[in-house]
Amino acid sequence: MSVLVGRGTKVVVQGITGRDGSFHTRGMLDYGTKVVAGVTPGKGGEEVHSVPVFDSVEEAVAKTGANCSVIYVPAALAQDAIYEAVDSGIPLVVCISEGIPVRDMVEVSAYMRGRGGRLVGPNCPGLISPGSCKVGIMPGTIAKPGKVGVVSRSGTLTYEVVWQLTRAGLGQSTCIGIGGDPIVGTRFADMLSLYEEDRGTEAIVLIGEIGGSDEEDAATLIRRAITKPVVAFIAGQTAPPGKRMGHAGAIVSGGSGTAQEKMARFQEAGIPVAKTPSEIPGLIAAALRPKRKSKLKLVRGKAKRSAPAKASRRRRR
Amino acid sequence: MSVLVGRGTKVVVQGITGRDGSFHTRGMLDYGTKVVAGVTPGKGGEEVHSVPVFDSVEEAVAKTGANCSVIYVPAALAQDAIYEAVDSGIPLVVCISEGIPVRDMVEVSAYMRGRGGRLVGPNCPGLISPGSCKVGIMPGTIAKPGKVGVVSRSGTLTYEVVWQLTRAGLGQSTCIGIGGDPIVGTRFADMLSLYEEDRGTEAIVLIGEIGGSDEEDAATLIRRAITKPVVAFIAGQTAPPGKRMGHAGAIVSGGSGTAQEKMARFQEAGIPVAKTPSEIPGLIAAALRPKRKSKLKLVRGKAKRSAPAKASRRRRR
Amino acid sequence: MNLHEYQSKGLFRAAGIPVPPGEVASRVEDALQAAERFGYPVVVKAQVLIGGRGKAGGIKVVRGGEDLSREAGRILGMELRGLKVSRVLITPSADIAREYYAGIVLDRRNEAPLLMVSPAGGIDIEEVARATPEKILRIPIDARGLPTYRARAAARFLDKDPAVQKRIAPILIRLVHAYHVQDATLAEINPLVVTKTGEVLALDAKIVIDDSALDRHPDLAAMRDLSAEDPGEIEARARGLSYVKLDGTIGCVVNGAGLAMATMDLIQFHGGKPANFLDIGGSSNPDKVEAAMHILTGDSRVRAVLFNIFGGITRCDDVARGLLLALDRLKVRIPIVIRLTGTNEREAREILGERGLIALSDMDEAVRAVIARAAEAA
Amino acid sequence: MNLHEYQSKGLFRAAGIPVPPGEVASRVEDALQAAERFGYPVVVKAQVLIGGRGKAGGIKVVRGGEDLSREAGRILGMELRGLKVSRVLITPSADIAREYYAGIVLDRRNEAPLLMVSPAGGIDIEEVARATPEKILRIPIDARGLPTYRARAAARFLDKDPAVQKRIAPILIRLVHAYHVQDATLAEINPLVVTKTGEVLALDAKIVIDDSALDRHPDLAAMRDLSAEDPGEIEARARGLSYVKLDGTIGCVVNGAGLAMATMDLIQFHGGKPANFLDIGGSSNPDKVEAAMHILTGDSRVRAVLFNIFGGITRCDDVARGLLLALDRLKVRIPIVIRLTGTNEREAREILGERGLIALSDMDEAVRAVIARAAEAA
Repeated sequence: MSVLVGRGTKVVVQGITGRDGSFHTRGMLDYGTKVVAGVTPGKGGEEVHSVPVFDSVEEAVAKTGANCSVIYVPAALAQDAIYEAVDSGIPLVVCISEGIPVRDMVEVSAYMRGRGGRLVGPNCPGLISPGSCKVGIMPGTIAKPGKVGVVSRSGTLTYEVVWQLTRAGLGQSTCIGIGGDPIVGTRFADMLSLYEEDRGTEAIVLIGEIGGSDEEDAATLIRRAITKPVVAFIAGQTAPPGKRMGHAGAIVSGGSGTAQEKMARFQEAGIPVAKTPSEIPGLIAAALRPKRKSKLKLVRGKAKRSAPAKASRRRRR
Repeated sequence: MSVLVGRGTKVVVQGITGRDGSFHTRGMLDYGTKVVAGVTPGKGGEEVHSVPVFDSVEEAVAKTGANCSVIYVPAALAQDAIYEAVDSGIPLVVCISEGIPVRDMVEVSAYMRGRGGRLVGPNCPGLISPGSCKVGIMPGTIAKPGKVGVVSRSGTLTYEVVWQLTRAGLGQSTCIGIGGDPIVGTRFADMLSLYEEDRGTEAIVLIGEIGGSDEEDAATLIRRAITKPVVAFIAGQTAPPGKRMGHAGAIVSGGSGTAQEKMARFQEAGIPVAKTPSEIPGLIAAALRPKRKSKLKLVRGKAKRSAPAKASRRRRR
Repeated sequence: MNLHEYQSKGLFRAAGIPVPPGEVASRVEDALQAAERFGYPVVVKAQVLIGGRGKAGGIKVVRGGEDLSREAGRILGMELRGLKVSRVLITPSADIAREYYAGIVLDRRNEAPLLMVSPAGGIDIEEVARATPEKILRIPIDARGLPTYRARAAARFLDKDPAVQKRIAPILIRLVHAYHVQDATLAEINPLVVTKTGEVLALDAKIVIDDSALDRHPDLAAMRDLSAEDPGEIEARARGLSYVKLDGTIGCVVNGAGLAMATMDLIQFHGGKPANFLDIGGSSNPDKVEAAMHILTGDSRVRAVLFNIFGGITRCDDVARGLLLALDRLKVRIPIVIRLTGTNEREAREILGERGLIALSDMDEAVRAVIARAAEAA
Repeated sequence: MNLHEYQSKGLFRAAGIPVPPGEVASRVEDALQAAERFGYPVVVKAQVLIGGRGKAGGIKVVRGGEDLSREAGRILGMELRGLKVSRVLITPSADIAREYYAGIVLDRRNEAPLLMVSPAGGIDIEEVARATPEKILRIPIDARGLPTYRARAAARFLDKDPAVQKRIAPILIRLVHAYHVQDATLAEINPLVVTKTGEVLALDAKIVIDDSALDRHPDLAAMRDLSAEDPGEIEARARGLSYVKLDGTIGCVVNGAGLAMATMDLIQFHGGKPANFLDIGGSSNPDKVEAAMHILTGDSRVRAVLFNIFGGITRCDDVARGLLLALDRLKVRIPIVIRLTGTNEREAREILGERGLIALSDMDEAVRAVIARAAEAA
């Protein structure tokens, strides 16, 4: 089981004829993802790795039934590519492109509000439901099917954690990198709710970092509405204030968005916080131990997402 | 009975200290309208005709519970005044101001879409529910309480028709001028639906004019979903193409929006079209004659707003 | 407010839309000098605010100086649908390969601008809409303007050549942007041409500016060409009246646009012909009434005048006073029929009565009366 | 990208926001001339990209030429938190009656800009937020910009005088507009002052431009002041690396920002001190690895370097090649610990093995090893 992408996902690649688009199309096809179409304006009629290329997303959707778009276009063209995907009725749009101006994303956010369609990213590695579908640039080899949902703001750190989970025998339902920009389409809270609903997910790893308040919002949500065990890790404890740490969104400004603050919020919510990435598999394994599992099932059977469930959940920890 | 405004309406006047705002506040108060507040930035604390003046709509709403705003500010400030009223949660905003740039209204329209709140106007005389409440600039003396709903794109032509109805003993539930601009907040179709729902309205007078396609849309709606009798009149049969006839919206452009076309659409929908304003009271009286009325009640009792109702209605004509 | 072709092209040029070079001339000598700078052949185009100038003989391609002198001389001074041509645009003749249409109008139903493009260029878009509606692509414009991907789709709809598409798409984006920032209600390129060398050019241009927005565009307001308008309409605007001249014999002075239209219609219904639309507006300033009478008495076709006043905000007595003022100041030799009702009706009747004038109260009766008086006066 | 006060004021002035006159000087003579043009007293303000310049002695009011020579001489050349002051702004001293705060930040939670105003001006807004949050009015900015009515509400929140409110409101509207069109992520006026004559002025100004948007603002990109940055960070940007200098002893070369942060944290967790944040990015260009080594070996505090590479898109063999290239070209005298795993890990180990280098595969193990090596090297 998985969330957002799976066997039914049919992918259209925006910017398929570009260097990155073409390379990762190969990677997605090799993994078994159904890449049904590509789009590069002016190159309609061509093929990339036997995938037909169209001039527009609208045409690609009409001809192939694509229901997920992944965007590899240069940052300056990314806003338009997102608009095109959303306007064409694509329900899941994954934007890999990095370096999109904040203003462009403020505009996209305002435009998408109240409209259908979910955006993942930008500046993200995409997502993978091990064994069935990968959309984006994650290396497929590190993941294996299982019951842990992984959500993260970074790329390689996610790979590191997923790889450690896999080596510890802890497979994943879905792993998603939501992106390192200040404004991203899908946030921690969105993914937590999806994992909570997903019958194939039994525990969740949340990998946050400095900057913004998305981790704090996640902690609040977990306390209120998430019954499945969550393990958190926050990167950037040693980051100096006022400096952008690679990701546009990874910056402690005005004393807020520190790793310490985020870790404290998780701990207050009763969520174990890993001190190093290598601690994560152990904490997840503990959370999934049979004894606890039976309790968890009992709780869920009684009153899912309600106040009693919350209370029991606190007792559990 | 009435629609939109009535005894529960509490009015805040935006631009109350201006010449028009002050004059028509007097008129509304004389008619018995509950004018509870006025707004003129920088004049908070003053009074106009004993009505307290506030610096902002937000403050006026907080202090007086106003639930309807009427706007008399100059055209250049009208967009902002509408935004202020809508953002302050006022459910009914009536904009009298004339000469608002089209672009300003395109922006207002996009902003209000999906948000709560109804705009009437701009460039309109407002509305009156005879005997209980008048909002805007209509002369109260011409109307009397009754069962005819009047909706019109013009001002004095509305007065003329209302006056003739009144003289013919046909009182009104509510009379509204929706405004003569190309873009107005409330259209014929909106008012037809409101009158259809209103138990106090038994027949409807629709006064259209050249330009746009609002009358055509109204004809389509009447055919589909309005069971109460409607009498239409269209002004501008002698208007030359390409010339703006006073109202910014009253223009035949590209051969579309002619009075002839609109009249034909109403006739095709089985709706009597008055050839002169003075014919209207007679047509309404005929529509309200007891024999027809009983039939109408029967129809409504059976299946309101459904296909059978539509069929019966056609038979009726 | 309609802009001339040369004015519209100037705005397009400033917006980054490619237009051919051109010079405006109001004398044949200037036209000749311009043509020599460009090199022949050139096109001479009458600058008047009507459509279909070509069919009416207002546009000519000329191949040399003699040719130009003759045609420029003919066009300068000709009348096109009642409008005198006082200026021509001289512009190099283009080597046209294909002609398209691109235009933006206000879509009142959707309360937003609408971009329309068609490969059937150079002809009236309304004709295309009637005859071959599948040849028009309609793109609604929202707050984002025209997204690039939509501009590309429109360009593909127009031309098969990817190189040409790449030139068309930014033109459409700029057209939409210009429409927005200039507060236009119409912005049209017809034809948008592809030359034999693959260049894309706006060969003709038409912009209509929202009158209500002119206050925030003093540069555009200054472009108004009074010579292209009826003197009565110019005076009306200056005096704050809404006036449209027609070709009938019965002048009307009415308060309110809807009532004014209904009055015109009623005149026709009863067998007369209205000479104008005239709305004195909601206020009852006596000066406006006088201005209205001045305009109507300046129209030699007017045989009789009907006042139709429904007093609401307008006070009938103020209108009566304005009428008397007009009668005192102007030499009015045509009969006047007055219909008054509503606010201060009684006072108005008293004021008029002192001068022997009688006011009717029924609209139909008044219309029949003015038609009779006009017939007598003819 | 942070702009200097004088640059920010220039943008505000262009946006119609009133700022006091000012001149930038990098020599005492120029400062003197500027001061004489303005007339004393003037303020000498160090132009460095840090907050709290006043407390640090970087801002002085001077009443005459001697005073100015001494203070300008002292400030020019001083170091403020490690940054050398190479320019001062000379500006007339204002007669301040009241001081306010107005600033716009990106509100990440609401995914939109947020305008904050406070009557507690001249002090750090974060301090105000902590101590007296009721003294801050927050106004979310949507696609409309700042509606006039909201600007007025903000102005009323700041000042009781209606005449002053009328001056403040348009400043706020222009501030919001400037923030938008300049692709800012911060735009701050602190203090916004009311002078004793009722004038309203932006006495200090701070703008941060979105780095990702600099491509579409060449004018702003050109404002970058390299003298105000660390040479390593300048080189890193030029070579497409993401680098932040810290004050520890263990250099890190990592692929990916999250992993790079986690690596730093792990160094600290195991008792070491990271010397930097360095992300070589997703590509595995050997040149980038060489550039990274060049930067790290240029930092004299670095005692050992840790490579932490998780091969995904990045190929481990490419990184290995880049490292060998760096060792060949640069004189590297410090120990290097390598951790590699993922794509082409085996090839990488072979390449490194040929040169006698061993790569670890566990992150914790590698971190402990590099800390030990750094301790030996110290």
